[in-house]
Amino acid sequence: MDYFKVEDLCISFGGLKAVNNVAFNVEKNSIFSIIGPNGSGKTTIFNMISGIYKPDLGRIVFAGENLVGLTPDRIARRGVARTFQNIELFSNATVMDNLLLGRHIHMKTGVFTGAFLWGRGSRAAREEIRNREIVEGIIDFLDLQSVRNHFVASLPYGKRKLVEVGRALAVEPKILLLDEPSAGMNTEEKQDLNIWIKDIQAECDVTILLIEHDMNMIMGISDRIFAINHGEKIMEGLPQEVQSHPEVIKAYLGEER
Amino acid sequence: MMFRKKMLVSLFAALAVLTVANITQAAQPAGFDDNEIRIGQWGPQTGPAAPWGSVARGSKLLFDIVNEEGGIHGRKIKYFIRDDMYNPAQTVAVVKELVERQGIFAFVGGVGSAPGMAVKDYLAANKIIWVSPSAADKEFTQPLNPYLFAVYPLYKDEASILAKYIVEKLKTKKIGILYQNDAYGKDGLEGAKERLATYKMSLVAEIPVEPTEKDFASQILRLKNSGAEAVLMYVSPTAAVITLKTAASVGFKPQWVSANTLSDYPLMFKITGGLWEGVITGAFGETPDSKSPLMVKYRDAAKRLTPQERWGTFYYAGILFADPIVEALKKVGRNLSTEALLKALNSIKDYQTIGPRITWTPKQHQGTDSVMIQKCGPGASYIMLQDWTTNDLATWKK
Amino acid sequence: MPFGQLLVEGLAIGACYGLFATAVVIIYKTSEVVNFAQGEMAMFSSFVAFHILAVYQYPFWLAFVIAMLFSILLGVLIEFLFLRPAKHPSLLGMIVITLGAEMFLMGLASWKWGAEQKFFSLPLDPSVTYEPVKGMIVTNWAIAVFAVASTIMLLLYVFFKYTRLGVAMRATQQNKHAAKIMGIRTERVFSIAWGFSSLIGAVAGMFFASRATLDPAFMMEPFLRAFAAAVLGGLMSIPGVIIGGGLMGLIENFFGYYWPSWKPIVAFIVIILVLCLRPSGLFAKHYVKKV
Amino acid sequence: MDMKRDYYEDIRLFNSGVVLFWTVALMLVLFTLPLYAPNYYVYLLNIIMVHIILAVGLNILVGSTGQISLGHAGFFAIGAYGTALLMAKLQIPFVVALLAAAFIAAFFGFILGLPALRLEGPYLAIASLGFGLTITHIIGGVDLFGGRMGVKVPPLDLGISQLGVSWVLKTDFQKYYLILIITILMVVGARNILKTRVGRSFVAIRDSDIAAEVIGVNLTIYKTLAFAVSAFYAGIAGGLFGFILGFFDPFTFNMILSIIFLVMVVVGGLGTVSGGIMGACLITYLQYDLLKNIGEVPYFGAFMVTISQLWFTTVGLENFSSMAIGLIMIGIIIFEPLGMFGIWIRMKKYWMTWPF
Repeated sequence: MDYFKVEDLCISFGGLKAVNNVAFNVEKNSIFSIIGPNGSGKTTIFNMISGIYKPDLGRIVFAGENLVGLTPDRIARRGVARTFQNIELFSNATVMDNLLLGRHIHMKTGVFTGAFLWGRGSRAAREEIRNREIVEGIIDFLDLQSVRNHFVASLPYGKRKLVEVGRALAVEPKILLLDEPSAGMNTEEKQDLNIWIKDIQAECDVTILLIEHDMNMIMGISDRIFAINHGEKIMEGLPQEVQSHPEVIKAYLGEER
Repeated sequence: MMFRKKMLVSLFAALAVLTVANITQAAQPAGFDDNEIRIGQWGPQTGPAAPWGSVARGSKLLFDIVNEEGGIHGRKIKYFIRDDMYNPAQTVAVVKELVERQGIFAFVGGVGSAPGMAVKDYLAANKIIWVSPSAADKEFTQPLNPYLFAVYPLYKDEASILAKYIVEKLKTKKIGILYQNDAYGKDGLEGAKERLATYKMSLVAEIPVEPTEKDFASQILRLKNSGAEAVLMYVSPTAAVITLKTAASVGFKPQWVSANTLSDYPLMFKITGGLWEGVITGAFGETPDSKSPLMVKYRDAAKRLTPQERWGTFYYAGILFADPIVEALKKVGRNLSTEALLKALNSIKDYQTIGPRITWTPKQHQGTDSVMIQKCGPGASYIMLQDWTTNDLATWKK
Repeated sequence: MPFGQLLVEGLAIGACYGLFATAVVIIYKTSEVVNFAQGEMAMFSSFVAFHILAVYQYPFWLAFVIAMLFSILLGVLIEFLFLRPAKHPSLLGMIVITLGAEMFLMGLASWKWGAEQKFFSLPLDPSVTYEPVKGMIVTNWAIAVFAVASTIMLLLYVFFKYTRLGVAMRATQQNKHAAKIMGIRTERVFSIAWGFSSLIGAVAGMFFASRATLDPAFMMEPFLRAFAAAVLGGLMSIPGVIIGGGLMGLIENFFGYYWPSWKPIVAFIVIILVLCLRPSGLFAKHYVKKV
Repeated sequence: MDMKRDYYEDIRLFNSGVVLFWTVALMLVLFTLPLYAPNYYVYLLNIIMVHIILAVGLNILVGSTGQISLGHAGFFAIGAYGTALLMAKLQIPFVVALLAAAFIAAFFGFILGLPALRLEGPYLAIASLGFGLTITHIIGGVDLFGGRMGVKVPPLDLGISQLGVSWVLKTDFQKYYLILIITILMVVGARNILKTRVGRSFVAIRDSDIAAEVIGVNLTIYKTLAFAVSAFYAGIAGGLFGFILGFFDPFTFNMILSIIFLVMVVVGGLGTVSGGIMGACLITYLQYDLLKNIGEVPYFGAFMVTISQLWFTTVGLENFSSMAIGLIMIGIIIFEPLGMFGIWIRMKKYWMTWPF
């Protein structure tokens, strides 16, 4: 039951409580969405899960282990991958390299083995080839073949979003945090993304935490939804429950007078 | 796999060529022909040591005079100056460029201890004569380097002579030293200590300064607190200016004594704003206003040929350094060769132009240990305190 | 130990470092450029003053005013010619441009005036000294440095706090694009900052020149120390820089009194240690990137 | 149709016959060069190759990882002093001494990398600058290291004196081959590092350190590693440099040298191996040869001399070199931020699409 859970999470910035007493449970292999208006603390929760911020209080437990206090790279090694709201790609590297970087924790090549990449038979080359095969799989899956060797900086926004998803997938995560993956995409791309997220969940055996503003998408794919405002939980439940919840409507549309 | 093989092949090829290269050695262009003798010099024309660059330009004046007078036995001197920025890597580069591309018969002058050390073995290995390095380093002549002839008195000898003067003539008991933390300063320190030991005295303060430093307040206060009545300065001109200005501002007024490096009174007087008056220095060239015929000749030539140059100590030191080789070349005659010139240089005895008396023997290439002692008078005038003096403690003579 | 005298000397040279570091900080505050050419800009302006004094024999105040005007022009020109054309320069790019400007100015000055040391003096008689407390001799030079440094500090404080231009400069530093949208002509702000900074640098440069000699390399060491002092103070706050400069002078002098051979590097070691503890200097808040 | 891809294609050294051909041709020229080039050029090439090693290493730090260093002359000095002193004082064989000195340099790189973890931009610049000054100052202040008087380098003996095997390389020719082989190894090594996991992590840190962290790159390890690798390169370069010179003193490794190293990398092109190589070649050539005797360059030299006489001092003409390099630095950033590598890419594009 307790596959991934967050308990009493609190953080404040300069006296302002950004996240206050947030707690939720995520079941394995489900899609768990977090919704809320801008500035309600959604991304802050993600930042705490991936270790960029250290919560003032609370626990983040994954597979029986508390993630609080670990550095981001350690957390990544535990199997948590994420994307960013404002795209944090390695813009002066190719799509291929970006995805290969996602393979970082699965590779071993160090400075010396790397420097001695003498021919196809060397250890570094064998590892490279093995991981490239996996990355090619992701490229096929996300339909990125056409931009495989392009520099990320030269790609359109939607493609960059996809590359970021691809990079997170390359980590082979157990928990995947997607921070507004559809922002900036057009309707068609959004539909594709919808399908991909479903596919990812089905094929990659991964639990997805999703922040999203597009209600159609949320309602379509989420298993459970967590609504937050002003850093505090409004409610948590199944999509249809959330949809009709007055507090949520209020938070999104403002107070009816 | 293919690549590894290729690497192996090229490695072997390289090793093979490495051994071949042992045998092949491109011939160097000769240093002279029937019409000209090619002489080179390096010197810092740019960078922090650039003020000493005038040495190399001073030598040029002498060669211009010689060429004007018709050259040496029908040969003109072709003179090359190269800027090395006082950086040994650059010195090696410019010397190799001159030797291997232009063909150089001999080098004269060459400012700096480290630059000289970097090229001295190369020059000797290529049998290129080097006369009068513009630096005093005992490693230039000890052990004997058959191709290197030194004029510059060792800093250690000079310090010893100056210390003797301070103790015996100035009757000062408390002597301090402010020295630059390098070969120049440390040799000075050593010489002073050695001399004082003969009087059973020791220095009241030994304060090092780093070559690039610009703020000496704490060092001067140390000297002041030590109660030194005379202070030996083995520092660069800029450092000396800062020293004097700082000392004036904290009310410290000892007798300043310094090496010949600072014997350019008009310059020092000007850049210290007159504080230089009263400073005693060693000197190894005649005063710039000297009435001796040679000085007059050189001074007039400088006014005519290089009006843009200041007639300063470093500038005519360049002439002084080049004098012996011209003399030796004249002695050799028309039948020029390295061996002949070596022989002529080795037989130079008590040769004096505008500097100290120089004697070279086949066994001793440190030409002199003589310095004069002078004092800066009002308006940067030169006051002679003591004529050419040798160091009776010099160990290299024995 | 002549405690009082070391204190005076340390504070005097420290104030001079601080004054010069202010020039570095003004540019950094507005455009986030570390100006490695600062020292050479000051050197060049000092040479111009020297040239006017030595060649045209004008009175000192006139030479000073002309050199000050020149320094402003020099700062504006360097910004306009070298920095503005660079389209999207990285921090490293900026540093390289200013290093290039440094080498250019140094070469030009050595070409024009030669490498030999020159005499440059402010009209302050070095032999006039005061001894308010026994064992603390204060010179005209030190008094002038204190006076000029505090006047400039005060003016800068008023400027940044109360004038429209000062506020505009602060705004530009905080967010260039927002400032642009608010109608601030950021490019003009940069020009003014460079002019200002060049002016202050030139004043400090003349103080240094009159303490030592004037030659094309004379500002290299003071610049490094002033830059280090600026970093120590946090690169952003002007009072911090003055304190940084003062600390620098005091550390060097007190430490240098006992271990003269390590005097030139003690300050750098202290700074590296301080930076290990406070990565943005003593008086600036560490900035964390937001995701 | 065979659609199967060979993933090795992307990482192998020669990804087309053309590249292979030109590489082989270049190697042939390089390996036979001393047979027809004057000795002086061999010396210049030695210096250039040493600078290539250093620039390629520095580029890993500055270009790929995005950390600035104004103290690389310090590592260079550690390499030079380490190698020379280990050989002279402890009779350690050349290869071991060179590697040991490089590892010492790498260790100091690691040490400098620690404060660098928290520093950025100007703060890192001053810290590294202070480091460079400190290193040369310590060397100059300690008599064991020869003080400011400098160090005379022992003969370059490839053999092992303990076993009685001796193979002394005396001439620039012989040293040329040794340095050439080491340079090729180091350059290919750098290229390999950048093509594999570690190099990619460096680039990741440069482009977005936060994203690098969340995919599992340990910033502490990789930032210090970048410093260490780059210092290792500088150490190897320094060790070889010492043997080219035969003698050096602390002033040889002054701050201006650190700046020149940085210039090489920036002018050549940040973040690429070939950029480091091109920058080192161009700047070294300019500094050591072309700009050296500006007054003797045909036509232009006479023009410069005239200008000097009219408005400047003739004695200062040599300073034109510094001005020229300064202007090149500024020009590169303004007009071609990718450096010579960028120019090269443009030329290649032009060539490939010519005449269309």
